[in-house]
Amino acid sequence: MNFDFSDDQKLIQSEARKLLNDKCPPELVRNIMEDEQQPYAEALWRQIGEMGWTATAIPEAYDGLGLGYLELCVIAEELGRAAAPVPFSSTVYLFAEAIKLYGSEAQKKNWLPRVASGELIGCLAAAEGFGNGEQEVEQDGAPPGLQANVSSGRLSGTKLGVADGDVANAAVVHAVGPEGEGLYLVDLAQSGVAREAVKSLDLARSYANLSFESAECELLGDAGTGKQMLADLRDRAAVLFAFEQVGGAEAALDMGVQYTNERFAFGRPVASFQAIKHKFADMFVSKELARSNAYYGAWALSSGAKELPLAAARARVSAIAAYDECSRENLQAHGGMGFTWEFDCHLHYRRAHLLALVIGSGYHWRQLLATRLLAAEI
Amino acid sequence: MNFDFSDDQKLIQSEARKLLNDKCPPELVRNIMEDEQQPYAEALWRQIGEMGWTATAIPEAYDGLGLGYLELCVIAEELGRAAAPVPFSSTVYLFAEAIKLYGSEAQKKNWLPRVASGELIGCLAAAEGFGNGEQEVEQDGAPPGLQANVSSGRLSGTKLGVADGDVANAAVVHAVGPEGEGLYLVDLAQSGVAREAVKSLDLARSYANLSFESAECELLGDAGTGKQMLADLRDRAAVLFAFEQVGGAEAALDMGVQYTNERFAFGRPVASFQAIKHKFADMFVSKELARSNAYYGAWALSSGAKELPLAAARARVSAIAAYDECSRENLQAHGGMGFTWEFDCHLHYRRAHLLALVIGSGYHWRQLLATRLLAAEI
Amino acid sequence: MDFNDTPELASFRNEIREWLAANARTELPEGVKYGGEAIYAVAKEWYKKTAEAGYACLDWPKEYGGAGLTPLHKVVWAQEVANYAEPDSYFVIGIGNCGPAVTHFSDEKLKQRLLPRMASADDVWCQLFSEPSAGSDLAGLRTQAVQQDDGSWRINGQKIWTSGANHSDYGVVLCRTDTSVSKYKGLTMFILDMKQPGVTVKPIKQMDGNQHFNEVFFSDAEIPDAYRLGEVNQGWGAALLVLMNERMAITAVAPDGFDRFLEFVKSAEIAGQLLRDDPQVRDRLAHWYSQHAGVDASYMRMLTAVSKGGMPGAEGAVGKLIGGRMNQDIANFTLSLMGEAGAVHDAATAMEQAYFQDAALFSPGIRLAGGTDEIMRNIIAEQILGLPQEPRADKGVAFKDIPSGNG
Amino acid sequence: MDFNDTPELASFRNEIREWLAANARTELPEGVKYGGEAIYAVAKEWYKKTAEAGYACLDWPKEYGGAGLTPLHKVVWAQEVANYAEPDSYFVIGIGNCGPAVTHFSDEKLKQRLLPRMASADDVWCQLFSEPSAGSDLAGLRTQAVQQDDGSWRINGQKIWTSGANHSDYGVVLCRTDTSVSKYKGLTMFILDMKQPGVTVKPIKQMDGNQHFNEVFFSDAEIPDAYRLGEVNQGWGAALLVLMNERMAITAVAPDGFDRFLEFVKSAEIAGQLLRDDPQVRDRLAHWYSQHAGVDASYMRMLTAVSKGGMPGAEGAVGKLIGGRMNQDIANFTLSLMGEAGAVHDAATAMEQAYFQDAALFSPGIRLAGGTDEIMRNIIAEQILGLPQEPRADKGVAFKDIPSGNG
Repeated sequence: MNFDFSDDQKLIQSEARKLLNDKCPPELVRNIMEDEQQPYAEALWRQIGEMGWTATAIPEAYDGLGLGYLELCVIAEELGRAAAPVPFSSTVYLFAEAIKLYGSEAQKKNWLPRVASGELIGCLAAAEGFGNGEQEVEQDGAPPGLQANVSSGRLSGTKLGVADGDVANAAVVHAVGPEGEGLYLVDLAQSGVAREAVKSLDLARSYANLSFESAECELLGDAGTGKQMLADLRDRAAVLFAFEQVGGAEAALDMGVQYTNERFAFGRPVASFQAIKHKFADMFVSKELARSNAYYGAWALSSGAKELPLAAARARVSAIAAYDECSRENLQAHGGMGFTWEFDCHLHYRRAHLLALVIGSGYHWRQLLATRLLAAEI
Repeated sequence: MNFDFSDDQKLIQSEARKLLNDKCPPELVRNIMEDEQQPYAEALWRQIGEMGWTATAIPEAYDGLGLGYLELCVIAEELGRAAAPVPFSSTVYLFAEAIKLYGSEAQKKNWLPRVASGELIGCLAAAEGFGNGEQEVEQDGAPPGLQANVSSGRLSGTKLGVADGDVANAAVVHAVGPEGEGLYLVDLAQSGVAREAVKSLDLARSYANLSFESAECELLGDAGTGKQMLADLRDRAAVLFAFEQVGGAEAALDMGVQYTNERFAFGRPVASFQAIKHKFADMFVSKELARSNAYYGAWALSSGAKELPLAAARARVSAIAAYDECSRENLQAHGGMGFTWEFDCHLHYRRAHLLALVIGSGYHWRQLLATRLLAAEI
Repeated sequence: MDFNDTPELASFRNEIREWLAANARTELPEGVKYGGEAIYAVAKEWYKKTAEAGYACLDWPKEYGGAGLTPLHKVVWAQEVANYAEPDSYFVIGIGNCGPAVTHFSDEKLKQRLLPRMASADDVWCQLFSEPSAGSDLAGLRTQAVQQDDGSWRINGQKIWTSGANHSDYGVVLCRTDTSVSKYKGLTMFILDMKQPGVTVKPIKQMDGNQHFNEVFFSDAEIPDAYRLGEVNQGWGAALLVLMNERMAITAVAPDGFDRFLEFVKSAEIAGQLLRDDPQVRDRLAHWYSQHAGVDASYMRMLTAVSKGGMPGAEGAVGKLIGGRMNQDIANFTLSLMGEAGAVHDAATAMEQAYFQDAALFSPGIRLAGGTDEIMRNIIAEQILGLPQEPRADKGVAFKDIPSGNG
Repeated sequence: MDFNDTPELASFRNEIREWLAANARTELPEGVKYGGEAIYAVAKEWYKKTAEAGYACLDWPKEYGGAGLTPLHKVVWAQEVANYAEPDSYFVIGIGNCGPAVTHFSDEKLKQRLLPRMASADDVWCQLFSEPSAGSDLAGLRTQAVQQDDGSWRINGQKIWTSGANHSDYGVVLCRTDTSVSKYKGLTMFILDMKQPGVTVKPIKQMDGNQHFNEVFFSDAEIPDAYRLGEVNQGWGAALLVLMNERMAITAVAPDGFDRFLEFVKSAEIAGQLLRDDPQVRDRLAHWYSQHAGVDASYMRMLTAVSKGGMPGAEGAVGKLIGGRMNQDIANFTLSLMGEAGAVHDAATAMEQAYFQDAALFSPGIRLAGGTDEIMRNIIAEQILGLPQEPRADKGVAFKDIPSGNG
């Protein structure tokens, strides 16, 4: 048994951390938040492309590095730690994964090299309204149903709150086609696509509502299996997001520990008060459980284990809880200053909120986890 | 506005407290717990009868004191504080109330004077299985349904976990009669009644399973309205139980404060550690909210306000939470000694568990509270 | 036990009902909203109007601009005015906190000059206590006041978290006047003219983008000795008096977000499902309601005690502690119901004009402003339950020698 | 990252699988159950059998009754033996805690005499640390050891919470040997013969009616100086070594009650409704599972670190903290599902033979035994996160002068 990352993977991680420390300080994140003209950090994103991070898990045949998911996990953790304002997750965990998993050879050849090189931003457009989508357990009666639809190779419909939808070059869109639910590849640079940038809870991450009117699109994967493909895609992304969340949670905890060690009240470090110490202990516990569950998810993802759906749900539920607690209570431990724009606490508080909702909330994933656990042979 | 008890009521309370301090020390409770032959504290129960506590809210016409519910509330608080091992709640809040509310003149004349004098123990037999009974919101499909039934004035069926069922002289039983669900008065001293004493979570409170086989019974109130009568009865009892719970919660908090003030660790009182202080602060908050909600329930009960159902549910939800937290964390604050039989922490921990289940659990009452709140014009 | 007014209060209630019906608006003028800039002028007008009608500062003596009534009249007023949209508590910090300080510590002349103008909001007041290095440990403040030969004081230093400083004419300021004695013993409280050259106000940008608070910098600001509130070096006792008034104010107003949540649950539908039918939503609703209603009822118990001549205790900390966390938890819970698209923080797209997204970002402030959760628990533990203080590293140490982490 | 055994461990796993299949029972003999009295003899037999087969104390050297293998072999053993009903960890405290103390501090002769008999459970050992006035503050213990002219020691005082004291032949006891120095500096650790006249064992009745622990009283009990473990007054360091082993044991075993809850949810029906269909039950199930599984996976991370030569850290506190509270919360939640009749604590009437009622009453002990929740948080805060200690009232003070509340 070897339930840890390898030395090579740890090296990738420490280099990623060094780069982000240097190129993605909190000031950069705050700049992006303040500047409506800059939906993401372009220079950093270019650098990330140059470093080959977007190429990590793309096979060499498509100009990728041909490394595995474990390498992607450690990079995700560092992006989360830095609360990096880049369209990495949309492009790599969702868009590229969809094509890797379901794309035809031609589609892979067309899209993956551009992701690998960092020149392309992709996104996944699924939600059309509020709520967490349908449960795996079938509901009685008809589900609200998907409105976006494809006929004669043309997509029409509206998608709400698409991460990086305003800056992406292409999208994978969940829509109903002639043979049922499917995933469709859409080049967003066409007249049938309208996008409206919308503010998100995390101003350092860019969101948009997308409207399609007879937009050109091509089917991805098997027609009629869109629902299952989307679920599988989200499971895989859940593990990668969990690493971002663990990185963010740890950053928030570290920030709180450092600040309260240095700040004095009543003649002693704030960190020496038991109320603060025990708060940090609880944050540590939550973060540590999330980390261990994320590792288990990484194992399942990288080894193609049949446990992946259960492992992914458990990693996600745990990661949401940890980042929520750590970002919230780090802010609290900072006292009034934690509530200011100028301090960094809110960068993680906002990111935690965003990541708690992307690919579905804890409310939804806990039900999903229960379903999977109750079905599992354990 | 005068949202407090009157001086007269406070006098009744302080006298009750004095008597119980004297006659119902923790040793008495522990004795009852240890002695299977003593299901309740007989001498104390006799004294309670002599003091007229069981007569408090019974009209003078039936040999009661003709006082109101507020007087009963303050007595309930003290019984709760002392974790008194007596069949007071079953007899007074449930049995006598049922007869007061629904009994014919003859039934009142027959039963109430015996409650007032303390010579009679009564109980309410409702549950037949596990769960919290039916919701106010009708479920789809047929509810599990009541099995106990009455035909030709004879009751047959089984009731589970009846508080004081082994020592009661008479019971109010929820059963299906020829005209639908009803409440029935049953003299338990007859051959058609079999009782089996069962251990309860709180060994100082006596429980039994009751079986009826063609037992004589008489209808109480209107035939066919049993479900509503039972709900109303439980609402009223919820307020009185809430006072017991608040009294118990406060006793647990006081116990913890005193013990940790006196016990030293690391050269200073345990009560001076912030982890302990903040624990007690949270217990206080919980207890104080429960007290205020119980007061509101007392107002609604005593004034016959239409707000009673909402007020009762809010008092019960709050009281369950407070007694749970206070009894649990008092025990925790005592450290290892809190886990011993010899210390008093478990007396309240057990009682808190019992009172959290009697007349339905928090799980149930929170749904009920939501239903009522959503229906209310506030 | 009843909820009836006394005859006196009942007649007062009738009187003000009539007056409010004739004078108060149920909607704010177009473009004016809470938290915005425009409301300041509206509030000034409203205070003026109430003062002219004799309804300003109901429990202050008439000679100082009040109505000479009781705290219970204030409660009745608050209940009735809540039916209207007027910004009736806009200047509550100045009037509620600075007012008592001036009343208690100033001479008659000053009281007559300052208080009526405060009551009518002709003068706006702010409270200058907190400092960057003195938050929870308020008595650790460092702003220095040094007495000059002519008896006047010269102030240097910085305050923070001052509400309304940008609009204020006067402030009540707590300064250090002696660093050679222990920290509680070297403080003095003053009235400060905010409109003088040595006072600079700088708004603080909050994490939610709003700006409700300010930093205030003093550079040789001047205070005549007549503006001193209480004795030199006795400022801590004076400050406690002010804070006690703040605490009483807190009880009534600690925002918990419950009403908005209830409204949402009553009406909202997500993905075709009514929230009111969701057992998890119902369970949370009941839990929060029992807390919300408990705080309400606790407030009624406190008012009853006050009406019988009692003093409000530290119980206000309960509502503050419960409300802050409830607000945050409600925001998080509702967002999780909204799912993926709940991340959109855009009034046009988001449910409820993004109220719950806003709440997620402002609620952390509620747990911090006016004393953190942790300080509330300390207050409850020490002042109500009488638990011992922790060993104090700063006890009996001259202020200048207290470890501050700055070497 | 993989879960595969190394070739060596894989072959060991095959070997013991075979042996266990032939030697271990899947059910305990009639009338024997965990927590009962009869299991003691069964455990002694089982230990004897494993010792004879060479599987006792796998990571101890062969000359002391072990198998000379690694901690990972122990893990494999634990995984495999978990498929059987044998009481394989019955003497874990003696072997896990006292064993290392004897190994580390005794001379060769004593080790050879004592350890093999410990490994085979011919001798049973207990650990005598806690005292009535020294729980969380363990170093505050008062049991006195006074050296006699012949070099032997005489012990007076009282220990508490000693598991297995009634069955024990030996104990490792921590005593105060100097009250004039600070509390950590005046302690000494010894081996104690439990079967001597000056030692009295009295069982403690727990709140749940069971008796798993004892009080042990010393009245002029005697200890030869050869039984001293480590130097005089160096007992605190020795005790920390023992406690570190306890901590490692804790990680693996902290009972959280989850598996039983899962089983219950999978199968139970209440009032005609399957629990597995209840959204609130499902939500709780997922929450607890994510914690339970997180502790499991953390344990695997720790084993990986150990297999690479690392030492287990304070991380075991995580599992302890999570497990105790989960156990209690699960009990309360399940009871609330059962409603009114859930109050019946009677195996014949209650659901699941009253397991959850039992759990409600034993779970408080889990949050206390082996260090309270609060101590676990202190350990995490100080030992893992490196946060500063609180000001210490007892620091540098001679033990006899430390405030104890006894005047």
